[in-house]
Amino acid sequence: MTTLTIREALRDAMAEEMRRDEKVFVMGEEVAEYQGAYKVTQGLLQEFGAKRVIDTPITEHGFAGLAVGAAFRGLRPVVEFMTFNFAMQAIDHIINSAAKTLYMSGGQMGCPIVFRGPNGAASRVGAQHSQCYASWYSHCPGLKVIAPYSAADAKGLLKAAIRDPNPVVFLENELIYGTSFDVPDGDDHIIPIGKAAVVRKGKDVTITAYSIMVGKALKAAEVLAEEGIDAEVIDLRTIRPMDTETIIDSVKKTNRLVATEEGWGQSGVAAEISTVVQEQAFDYLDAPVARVSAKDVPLPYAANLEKLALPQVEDIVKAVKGVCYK
Amino acid sequence: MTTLTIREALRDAMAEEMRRDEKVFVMGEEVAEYQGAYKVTQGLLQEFGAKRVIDTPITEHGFAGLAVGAAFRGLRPVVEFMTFNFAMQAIDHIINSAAKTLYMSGGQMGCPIVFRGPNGAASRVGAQHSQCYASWYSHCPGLKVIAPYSAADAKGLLKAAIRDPNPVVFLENELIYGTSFDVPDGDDHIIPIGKAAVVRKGKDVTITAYSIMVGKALKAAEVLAEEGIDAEVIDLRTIRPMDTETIIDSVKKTNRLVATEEGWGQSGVAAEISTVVQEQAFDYLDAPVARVSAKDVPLPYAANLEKLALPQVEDIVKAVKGVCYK
Amino acid sequence: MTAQDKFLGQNKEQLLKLYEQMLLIRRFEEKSGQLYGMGKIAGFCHLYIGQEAVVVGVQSQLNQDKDTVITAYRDHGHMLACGMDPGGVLAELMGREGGFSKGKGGSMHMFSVEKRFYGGHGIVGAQVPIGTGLAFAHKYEEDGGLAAAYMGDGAANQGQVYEAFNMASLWKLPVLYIIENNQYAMGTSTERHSSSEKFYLRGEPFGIKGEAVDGMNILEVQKAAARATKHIREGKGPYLLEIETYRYKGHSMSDPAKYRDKEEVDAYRKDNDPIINFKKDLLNSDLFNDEDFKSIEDRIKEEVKKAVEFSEASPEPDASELYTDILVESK
Amino acid sequence: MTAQDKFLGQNKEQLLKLYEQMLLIRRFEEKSGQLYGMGKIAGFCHLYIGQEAVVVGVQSQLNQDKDTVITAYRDHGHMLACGMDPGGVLAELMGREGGFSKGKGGSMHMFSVEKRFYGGHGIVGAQVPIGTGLAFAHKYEEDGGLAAAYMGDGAANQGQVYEAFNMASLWKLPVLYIIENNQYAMGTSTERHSSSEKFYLRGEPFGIKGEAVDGMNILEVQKAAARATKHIREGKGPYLLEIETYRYKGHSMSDPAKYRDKEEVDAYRKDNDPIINFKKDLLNSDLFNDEDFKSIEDRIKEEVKKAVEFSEASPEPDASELYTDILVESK
Ligand SMILES: Cc1ncc(C[n+]2csc(CCOP(=O)(O)OP(=O)(O)O)c2C)c(N)n1
Ligand SMILES: Cc1ncc(C[n+]2csc(CCOP(=O)(O)OP(=O)(O)O)c2C)c(N)n1
Ligand SMILES: [Mg+2]
Ligand SMILES: [Mg+2]
Repeated sequence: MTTLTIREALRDAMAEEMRRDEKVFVMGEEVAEYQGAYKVTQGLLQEFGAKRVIDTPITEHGFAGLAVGAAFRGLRPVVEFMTFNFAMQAIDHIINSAAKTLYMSGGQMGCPIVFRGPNGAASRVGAQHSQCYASWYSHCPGLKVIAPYSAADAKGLLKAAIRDPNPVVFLENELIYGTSFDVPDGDDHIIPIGKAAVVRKGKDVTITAYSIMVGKALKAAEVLAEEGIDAEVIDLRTIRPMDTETIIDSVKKTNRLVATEEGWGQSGVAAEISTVVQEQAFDYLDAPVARVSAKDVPLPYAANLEKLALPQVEDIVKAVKGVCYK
Repeated sequence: MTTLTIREALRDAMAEEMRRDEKVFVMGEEVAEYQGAYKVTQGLLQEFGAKRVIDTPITEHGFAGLAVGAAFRGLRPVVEFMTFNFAMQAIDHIINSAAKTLYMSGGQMGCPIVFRGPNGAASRVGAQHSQCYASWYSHCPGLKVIAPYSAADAKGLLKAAIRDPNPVVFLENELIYGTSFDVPDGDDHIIPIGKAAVVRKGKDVTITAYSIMVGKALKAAEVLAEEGIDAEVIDLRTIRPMDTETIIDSVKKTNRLVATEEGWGQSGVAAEISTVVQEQAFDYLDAPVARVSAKDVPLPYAANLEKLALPQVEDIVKAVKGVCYK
Repeated sequence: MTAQDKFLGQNKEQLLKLYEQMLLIRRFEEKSGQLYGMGKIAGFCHLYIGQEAVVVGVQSQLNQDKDTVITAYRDHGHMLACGMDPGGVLAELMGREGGFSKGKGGSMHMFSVEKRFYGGHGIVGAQVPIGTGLAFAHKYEEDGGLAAAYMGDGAANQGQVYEAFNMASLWKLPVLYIIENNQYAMGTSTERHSSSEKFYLRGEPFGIKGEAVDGMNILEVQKAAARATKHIREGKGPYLLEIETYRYKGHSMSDPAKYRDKEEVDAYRKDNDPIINFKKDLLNSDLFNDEDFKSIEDRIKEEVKKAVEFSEASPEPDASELYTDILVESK
Repeated sequence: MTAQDKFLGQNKEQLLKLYEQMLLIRRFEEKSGQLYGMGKIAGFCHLYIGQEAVVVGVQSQLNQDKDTVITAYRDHGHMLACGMDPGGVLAELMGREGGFSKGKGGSMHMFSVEKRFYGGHGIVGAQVPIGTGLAFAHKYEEDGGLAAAYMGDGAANQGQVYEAFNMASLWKLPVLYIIENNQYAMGTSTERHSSSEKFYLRGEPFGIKGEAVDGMNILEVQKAAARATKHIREGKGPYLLEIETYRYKGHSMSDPAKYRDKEEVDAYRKDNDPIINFKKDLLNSDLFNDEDFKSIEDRIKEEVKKAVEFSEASPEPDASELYTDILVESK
């Protein structure tokens, strides 16, 4: 085990896969000479050269489409969006070109590509720079959608994503790039796509979370433990395909569920989980599933309002107490 | 009452509002000389002239942004997308420019605009031309999202949308443009945004639907009636803000719900409804909420596969029987 | 000018092949139109009739073992010119298992990795960055190939085209951009959708050389394509051809094309038809006789007939296909 | 050349006003930088230092009662040049109730319908179609105004810019496009992000006239803007100015700007500063004396101080504001 920040883990994942496979290359705004707007691609240009680490103009639509074309030819692009907010410019290529073409071609046209970058809110960057796209992308067949929390998962899942023959949307979070975790040594650390992880065992209530919300869920679980509520925390890790089995198994044990997410609630990820649980474990539920989502507002800039808008540890604690009728 | 097709109802709505308010104009691809790719804007150019009925180049991103700018100045654009699939090119302006700016400006910058056009599947047009965007748009605060079924609602809601001071996404359906309905006479027929309608009263089970699915739900209800199941059908009409009250009231009475949609299931509209019902009427539910959505695949072209992929009357019937344990 | 010069040094066989390819497209499209009318083809179906010289001329200058091709939804001609089997194309149009996409793609979405044809895309303009990505791969793999990316005059206004132009030129990618200017984007004439109709200049601010070409004359198309591919193969980066052409039919099968006069169309058909004129040209030289053309006509008739038979015999895809090809199974 | 000619016929008051506006922006931005360092401003904050002559020069040629203005996120200078109160701008930077967006927008998102400033947009390039829409409204309303849409050199590659160019030119919209070429898009120099750096030519294939302007010299900016606005007001459609300038600070407050030498920045600061050079020019004529400048300096010091006081005194928005301004309440 080595202690790595998420930033380093992601970088290592890319570097290892680039060493392993000549067809892997990284492109995006400021990924090369600048070493990444958030320094996630630190050192890649130096090791792999300008052929494989490519600074693009600020033209997301164009370079995402270009990367899809390269992937159609069997290259394995890792496309960094400076943030996923800017990927809205490119979303037609992500959905219509990358996700749908395999099907439309009757299986001929694989598109092995990773779209990655920070998703959701950073700190005080306002409404246009803070949206969470997990529910949008996970709505669409043909994509895999990953949103890891720990550095070990970030590394293992990004490696899996790069090796995956399908288009993968890989959602990171800027606020935790600098957070450190233990990461297994060696370059064969792969986490399978599509498997959630029980990151805290508990018996009274299940909390599901992804990305930065896992940390908040774990904190909430600590607070709750002090109050005598033993929460099980599930890190979804992959949003599509969703590991409903792990969630259902947990709920069958705890009989209570709080589904958290960093995005808005309406037709969000928590709504999907709530629905699935209700479909598959209705009789096990001792309380309605509660969701903890961002408030239904564009993200405000002011410090106090921003804090109110985003789901916090206290919101989770409160929701858990609600489903536990405490 | 007059019998009108949905196509005519939409056209009349635009024409009446253009007569009423000089600031209303229509723009989009082929809306003027061609009279609309699906003839929804028939006659508008002739009545209102080229200043107010504007053919655009095939540049959705650009003309949607342009229309937003015009709306910021107080004009009231009605932007037709030839289909909402092409609005993916423009989605950044719909979300980041139109929906968020009022908030980001502390209330200064209203954006009275309607984005309208056919949404979801037409007939045999393949995966890139058939996506339903109801859940994506309804996920986002700052927008209103409408998806009517009947011609009367199409007219009354489009008029309301044009008068509304906010950005409205107005989702139509190509397959039912030619379907006829009774529409109240006069140019003051307005349907309030945000109100669902109980389009068939019943006591055994509630079926929610929007757009083309309302017709299928009504057909399913007929089939079910023959088998002794009395279904209540709710036409959502507006997806955001969602009229949860009408849904909850119905479920409190029927204790059973099938939520239908024409889009994919994961984090779809039905997932939201299922979640809300479960949150607000958990103890009234005698069975888990069932959803009927498109199959989780890109839409295939082949006639037989297309039929299998899209939610059909039989799927609703089957789901209803499921929740009724019959 | 000798016949040799006039025909760009091509021999009889080569010239007849050009003719045959154009005629195959014409007859194939006529048949598609018929089958559409009979309800055997559905959805959007965009015919290429009138534009045959464009793709046949350009493709004749490509290296079919190395270069890659991409276009939008008006793609039947491109597929045939790439050597894709007419039966497989037609079966796809009819939504049959034997189609190039097993019936799942339809008219707008066919591909053949074997024939280096990368679609078949339904979003106006999207094929241009994707095609630029094919060129990126050629450069990355140093395989000596180039990518030909076709687009319409309407597509030429799409923003992503300029984003692609900039990157292609900045990175000197081997890509040939072809604007098939058929005078209309659906019902909108070029003068109504474009502030300037000199489409060949659209790459200039990005340092991309362009030229306008008479697309009703296959020899002119060949000449220009030869210049363009030479430039690209020399490593000088992208090149833009605006090829002026005309579509005889409506935009798609559902378009009555009321936005133009019958006379306009007839003038093209009568005086400017790329196939008729090329045949005349060939006959005017002393190399060819009527028999040459007769046997081609017969062969194509047979080929189209076979394609129809193949397609009709091909079943609808099995219901289980609904759930295949969504994701590639990882090994 | 007489002083009169050199200064484009502007009188003393007018010239000092230009100087004062530039200096206000400079001092305001310096203060913003400080406050950011102290943690009182957060998130993204893009300073305009070095580019002052661009916006002050262009705005001096606009009709402040009619014309509209829009830019991206590097917007403090534009707001001040539009006459927006520095206190309201700074309060917004600090996320306070007294800010132009009640603290909800921050540095990148401010607006003043009263001062005809339409933002303040965070998505690179998005302001260009929106600005074109402002121009559309001017034409629709026949109000005689024009829209000035500013963008960066990096933004100039965005596809939507070309979509806007085409429509603006096709429909002869009264819009002035200004590319503020400050040599870098974040850490990427123009030569690394653009296949051609002659940005003033980017509108040519759409029939939009363009010219390159020395943006470190406010008089040059004024001259070019005068030509451009004349063209536009005559109904001839859009015009494009590429104004060459330089940003002294990092891209945003979090950018250490390692992609360029200190020498490069120093050379601009020392020899090419738009404010210092303009002051020199004015002093070299016999119309001005040190006292003129001293009193401006003092006034601005006071103004910035007041802005800080106003902002610090302004409370954070009330928690209830979280749920306001999501939708306009229908009447
Ligand atoms: C982004 C997008 N917008 C609109 C459409 C609908 N549409 C399909 S083809 C077409 C016209 C394209 O014209 P052009 O590029 O000139 O090609 P042509 O059909 O003449 O070959 C339109 C508007 C689409 N498919 N994609
Ligand atoms: C669509 C989009 N992509 C990326 C970004 C991140 N970003 C913000 S500013 C910027 C650089 C823009 O450079 P330029 O247009 O030259 O303007 P300048 O900052 O120099 O004023 C980038 C990449 C963004 N805000 N929007
Ligand atoms: Mg065309
Ligand atoms: Mg710049």
